[in-house]
Amino acid sequence: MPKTEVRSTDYANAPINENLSTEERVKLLREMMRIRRFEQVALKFYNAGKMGGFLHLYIGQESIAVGTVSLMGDNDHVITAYRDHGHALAVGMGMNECMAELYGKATGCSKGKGGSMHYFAPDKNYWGGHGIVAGQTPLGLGLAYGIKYKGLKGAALCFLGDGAVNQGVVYESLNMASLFDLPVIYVIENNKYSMGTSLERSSVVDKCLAQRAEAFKVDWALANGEDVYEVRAVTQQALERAYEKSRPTVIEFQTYRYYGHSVADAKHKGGYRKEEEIERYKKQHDPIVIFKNRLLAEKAITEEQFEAIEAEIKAEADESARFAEESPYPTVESIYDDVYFEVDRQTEAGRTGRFFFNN
Amino acid sequence: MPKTEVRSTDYANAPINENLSTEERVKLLREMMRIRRFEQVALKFYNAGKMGGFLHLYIGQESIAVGTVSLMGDNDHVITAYRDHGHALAVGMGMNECMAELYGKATGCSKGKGGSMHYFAPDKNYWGGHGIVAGQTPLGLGLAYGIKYKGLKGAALCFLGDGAVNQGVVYESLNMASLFDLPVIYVIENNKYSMGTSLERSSVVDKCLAQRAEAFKVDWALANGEDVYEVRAVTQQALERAYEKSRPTVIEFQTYRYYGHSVADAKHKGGYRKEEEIERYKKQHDPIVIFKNRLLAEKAITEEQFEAIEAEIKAEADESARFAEESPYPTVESIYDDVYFEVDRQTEAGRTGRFFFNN
Amino acid sequence: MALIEYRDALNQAFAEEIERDPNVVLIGEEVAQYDGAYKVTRGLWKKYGDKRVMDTPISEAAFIGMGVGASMLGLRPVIELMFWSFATVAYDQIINNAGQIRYMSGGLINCPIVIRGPANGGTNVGATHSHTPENWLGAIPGLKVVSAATPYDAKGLMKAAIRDNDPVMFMENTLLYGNRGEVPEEEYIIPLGVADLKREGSDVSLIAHGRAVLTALKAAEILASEHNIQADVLDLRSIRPLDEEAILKTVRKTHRAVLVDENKPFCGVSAQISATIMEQAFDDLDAPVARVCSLDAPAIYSPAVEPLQLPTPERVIEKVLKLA
Amino acid sequence: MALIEYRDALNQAFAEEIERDPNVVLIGEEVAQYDGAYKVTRGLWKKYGDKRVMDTPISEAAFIGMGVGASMLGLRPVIELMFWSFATVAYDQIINNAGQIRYMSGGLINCPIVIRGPANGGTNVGATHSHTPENWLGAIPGLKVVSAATPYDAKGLMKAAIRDNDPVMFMENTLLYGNRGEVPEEEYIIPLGVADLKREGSDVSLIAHGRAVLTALKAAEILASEHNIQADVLDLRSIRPLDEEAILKTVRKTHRAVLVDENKPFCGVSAQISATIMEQAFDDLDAPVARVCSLDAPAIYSPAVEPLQLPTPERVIEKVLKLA
Ligand SMILES: Cc1ncc(C[n+]2csc(CCOP(=O)(O)OP(=O)(O)O)c2C)c(N)n1
Ligand SMILES: Cc1ncc(C[n+]2csc(CCOP(=O)(O)OP(=O)(O)O)c2C)c(N)n1
Ligand SMILES: [Mg+2]
Ligand SMILES: [Mg+2]
Repeated sequence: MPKTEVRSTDYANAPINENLSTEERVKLLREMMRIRRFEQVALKFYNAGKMGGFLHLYIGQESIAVGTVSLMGDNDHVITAYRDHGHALAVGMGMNECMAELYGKATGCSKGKGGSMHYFAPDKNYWGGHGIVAGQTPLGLGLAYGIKYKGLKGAALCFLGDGAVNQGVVYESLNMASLFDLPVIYVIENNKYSMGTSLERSSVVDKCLAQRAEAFKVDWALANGEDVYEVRAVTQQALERAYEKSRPTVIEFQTYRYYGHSVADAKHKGGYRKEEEIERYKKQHDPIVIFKNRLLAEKAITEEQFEAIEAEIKAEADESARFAEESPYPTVESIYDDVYFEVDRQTEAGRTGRFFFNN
Repeated sequence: MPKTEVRSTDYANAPINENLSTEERVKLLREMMRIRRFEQVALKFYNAGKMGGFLHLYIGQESIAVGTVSLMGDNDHVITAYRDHGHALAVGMGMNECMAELYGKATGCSKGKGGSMHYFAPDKNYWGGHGIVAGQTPLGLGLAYGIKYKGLKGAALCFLGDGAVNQGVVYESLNMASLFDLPVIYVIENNKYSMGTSLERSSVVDKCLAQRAEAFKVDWALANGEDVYEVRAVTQQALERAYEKSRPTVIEFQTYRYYGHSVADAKHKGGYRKEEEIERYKKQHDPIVIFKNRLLAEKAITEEQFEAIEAEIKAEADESARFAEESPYPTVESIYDDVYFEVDRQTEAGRTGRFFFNN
Repeated sequence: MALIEYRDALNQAFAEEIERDPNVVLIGEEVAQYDGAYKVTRGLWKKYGDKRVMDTPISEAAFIGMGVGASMLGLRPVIELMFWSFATVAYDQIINNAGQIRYMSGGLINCPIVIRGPANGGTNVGATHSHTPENWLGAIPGLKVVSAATPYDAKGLMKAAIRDNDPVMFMENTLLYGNRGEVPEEEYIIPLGVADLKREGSDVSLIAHGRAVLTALKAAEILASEHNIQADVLDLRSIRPLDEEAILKTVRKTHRAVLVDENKPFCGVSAQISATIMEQAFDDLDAPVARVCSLDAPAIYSPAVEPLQLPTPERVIEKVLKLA
Repeated sequence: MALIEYRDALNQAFAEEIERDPNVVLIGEEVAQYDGAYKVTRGLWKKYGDKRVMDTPISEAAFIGMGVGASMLGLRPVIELMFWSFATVAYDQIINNAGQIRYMSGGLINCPIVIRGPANGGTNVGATHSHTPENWLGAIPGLKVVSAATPYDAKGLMKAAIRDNDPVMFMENTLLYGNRGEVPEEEYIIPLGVADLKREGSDVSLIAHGRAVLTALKAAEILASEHNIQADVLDLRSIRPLDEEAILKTVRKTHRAVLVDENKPFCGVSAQISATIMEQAFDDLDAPVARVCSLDAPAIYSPAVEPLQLPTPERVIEKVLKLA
């Protein structure tokens, strides 16, 4: 099976990109900037002790969430792993509920129950935010199955990392996706490391991870994730395959995370990866810088407009921290909410028998 | 990666076969006959109500266990799934302990605790007999890892079915085998059905199941399992790869089971597979008939000698049923044996604290 | 009322719910073309086709996860595990995805699935195939666990489980599939969380679920006829939610309880029931609550011995007589 | 005696056992080059190299199964789960292969492995990462389960676990890794199955394991200073085998017990202990055994609330005062 072909190498000319209005182009940049700024603010307050648990930053990878999600129609759905802020903001979640979730506040998108790894917004076709590595991959399959079952034309975009591909459930899912012709698109965000382990130390590949899909006759593509145009062009082909043929695709995007695996990852700089490597990616491969320069060249944006966006986004992010700070925590009693649908609604079923067993 | 090459198509001339003595050739036939006869007797007494649970017959596939196991040296190990009688007899287990196990007797190879699916003989490098589909595949990896850890030249042969390849743990194991250069050989016995599901209904493949190994840069081979010479020739190459390069291999042997998935499988004849299909395999692809005819042609055996072997084996099998019948059942108290090493031996550790909690 | 087999009672529940709700779909290994390994789904694929009754590869983690994912979009998958024992290869999908996704999403996501299949020892299939996971799963807040002892209960509880908006783990039993019992023609539903007093007595309470209910009933008969002891036999039917009121009621009546449970004893369902009685009816007890569980070792294969590893009427009677 | 961290006590145990026995090998994600996600294996890869300390891909089922397979050949793998919660993706290998292979082979095969890692809530990592599986695993005959509350116990129990010839599930705790405690220079081993009376009292027995022991000790101090109630604090240390004698001894002394357990209540370890006391010390009780467990819902993330989901000294004290 051939690597999915993309005709043009300047992806700006790909059909899905060339007709973008100036406004739409600027929105792509803006969304990437939103993610970055949101996370920078989150990091600041994480370090100030406002949050618990992990904080896995998406900074460096923004083009992938923004590019893919920008193509989504009403019947397309997204699901991802714990490095989930980017996808969440890209589908249109507000910074407020996202920041409040990190603070563990009742106003958070998951009412403070999920935390950083567990953002959800089903109303925006966004199904999380999942902490168990690759645990979301069969859920993505199920979204695709549900779309098809309902007779809709749509696709499920299921994101996973380069380390996650070594969980067996990925291959079970690929076989089933292929066998049942399910419109699922597995997007591997290959940032070259799973925690402190480089790709070479965890995975044997021939050409690349996505190629493993051949084992199940699933089409695949390998692409550079730093260019949001390329991300869109390659993803669009997979979406069309999903819509027209109800066939799955595996896409692997090469990308890089600037920060540690999660914030507390002392070894990420000069430990398992060289400082020079990080610097090189920041300088030469930054998706925001690259796209900003492109839009400047395209004259879609001016330096002043860029700065104005920066300022807006900064205000939005700062405001989200204020919102989070001022929001109330969940009550202790609310620990028992959201466990059972029937109990929450006090339906007949929810009032029959005992559900919780503390004395 | 190329399909493992086998130079000659008449596998009798393969190096590993051409120097076989007459005695050794006859032994190959004899071992296949032993398996078949043993199972025919087992089936008779299963139908007579002497056994419980499942009985998964290997009849039709004998060439694979016998061919592969005939190559085993001291540092080679075997592990398989629940269709395990063939491999057990091939490694040299006695019919007595095997039959007694089916009867659930204390003299069984697993003291009546394991049953048909759980034969074991570690002294013969035979590690079971495993009931959870594909659950044995990481154990096979572990045997290979253990062999290598100890600095030995050997291989682990791990058998699985064509349905078992859809358990994710198989792919986790292949990646690790390749990554760590472990001398494991996964042998897929493709008998075309997993219970009532044909290969086409369960698995998407390009050329074949074994080819999925390419995803992990593991060498593979597809071969006809009906010819014990072919089985040996193809397996030998994998063994050499294991010994010399400490590299894994996946081999897929095409084969067929004559009986139902287990004895109680009413649909196997004329249900999910046509009677003609079964008859065709029995007539044209029977590994015992094929090898018998070959040995007759090679003048390695005469019809009389064949019948003499038949008679011997029949006596051995009948005797095993008598042995099983006359053996004692385990006691109820013995339910608590073999749970904990330390308790069995009443070591200090085995006498400290409570281990069993019935009152 | 028709006298039908337990498996057919389940089959009726599936057929009725498939007809009633277009979102109900049966998924599992061999459930469609093969009619189910234990014929529980017999004829349904033929009648309702591929869309509503779907065979899968041997990929429990992926197809249970697929069901969970589909349920998030509003489908109501009813997923067969050929044996509940095989839950071990799909455990993450069951525990974390079915069990926790509602919570982690602050209630935004619902997971109306049923996972079902036989969960029992006693059929000589060895330790790996004889797990009784009702305690494993009952221990997970977010999951519901049901266990049916009779055809009537099986049908009524299954219909409730399919309509329930939470993930329900439904425990059947290969040794019960062929049992016959009365099942009404007209539709009925048995709510989860309601135990059933299957026999009325006054001297001792036998509390059980699943096939152990039949064991308890047999013991109760012998106790009545040979020892003049009248036992209440309470069938829990639902493990979580649990009908604690019914438990406390019978204990407060008889002041003595023997728990009959095919779970192993350590952290088994019976341990929870014993603790519950300890906490809420201590002063009503005339004797310590006793337990009759499966003998605490992996399931032995031997057909001659395995029946004795499970609770037997004799062991129940022995315990009751010791209490008296 | 040196005052060292819990993680370093474990680290010493690994180093000593690696030196002692060439069959001991540490396996897991990030245990080697990264020094362990929680630095428990710090420096060991550097010192002992790839052969003895081995990083793996994120393939828990395969690497635990690999460990089981290798143990059959006589190796003694010590396998880290970065979180015990991740056991769900490897459950079949743990339950069926580590847990049952000895039995199914009639005792022919031994499985001397240790599976270890943190098993606790309280670190705001959400429901999927905060399971406490000591009840899940204790329920499986064939497995042993250990839980260490102090650096001293962690080291001594780990050495026993590595030398034990059965599969030992070793529960650590991320909240304890940084705790310091006295650990002798000379070698020592703490046998499995021996509880430790960490505080002597006379009025009530607080029975706990893992971090809950510290909670119980805090409660005991306050009970003594503010309520003039003297509590025994019994640290189980080993869940299976279980030191029932020690449990019965303290209960027979104080006649009152409060179980403190970070497990959820339903079929939790505390349910088993309560049932045990019911069965064996009923007549010694002056009041029903009470339980203080984690609040019975999936683990909440919110850093402000999660600490209250776990047992607190306040909740323990409240229960004790109710009993009195
Ligand atoms: C089953 C499981 N194993 C291990 C972990 C711990 N863990 C969390 S993220 C991670 C690395 C994943 O790397 P990758 O898939 O490349 O994603 P990235 O973090 O690079 O986005 C690990 C080992 C987990 N959460 N779940
Ligand atoms: C995890 C798991 N799922 C399902 C089963 C039930 N089961 C036993 S054998 C089998 C079919 C396996 O087919 P295949 O791998 O082709 O082997 P064969 O029986 O043909 O030798 C199934 C579904 C099981 N034992 N374990
Ligand atoms: Mg990565
Ligand atoms: Mg097969």
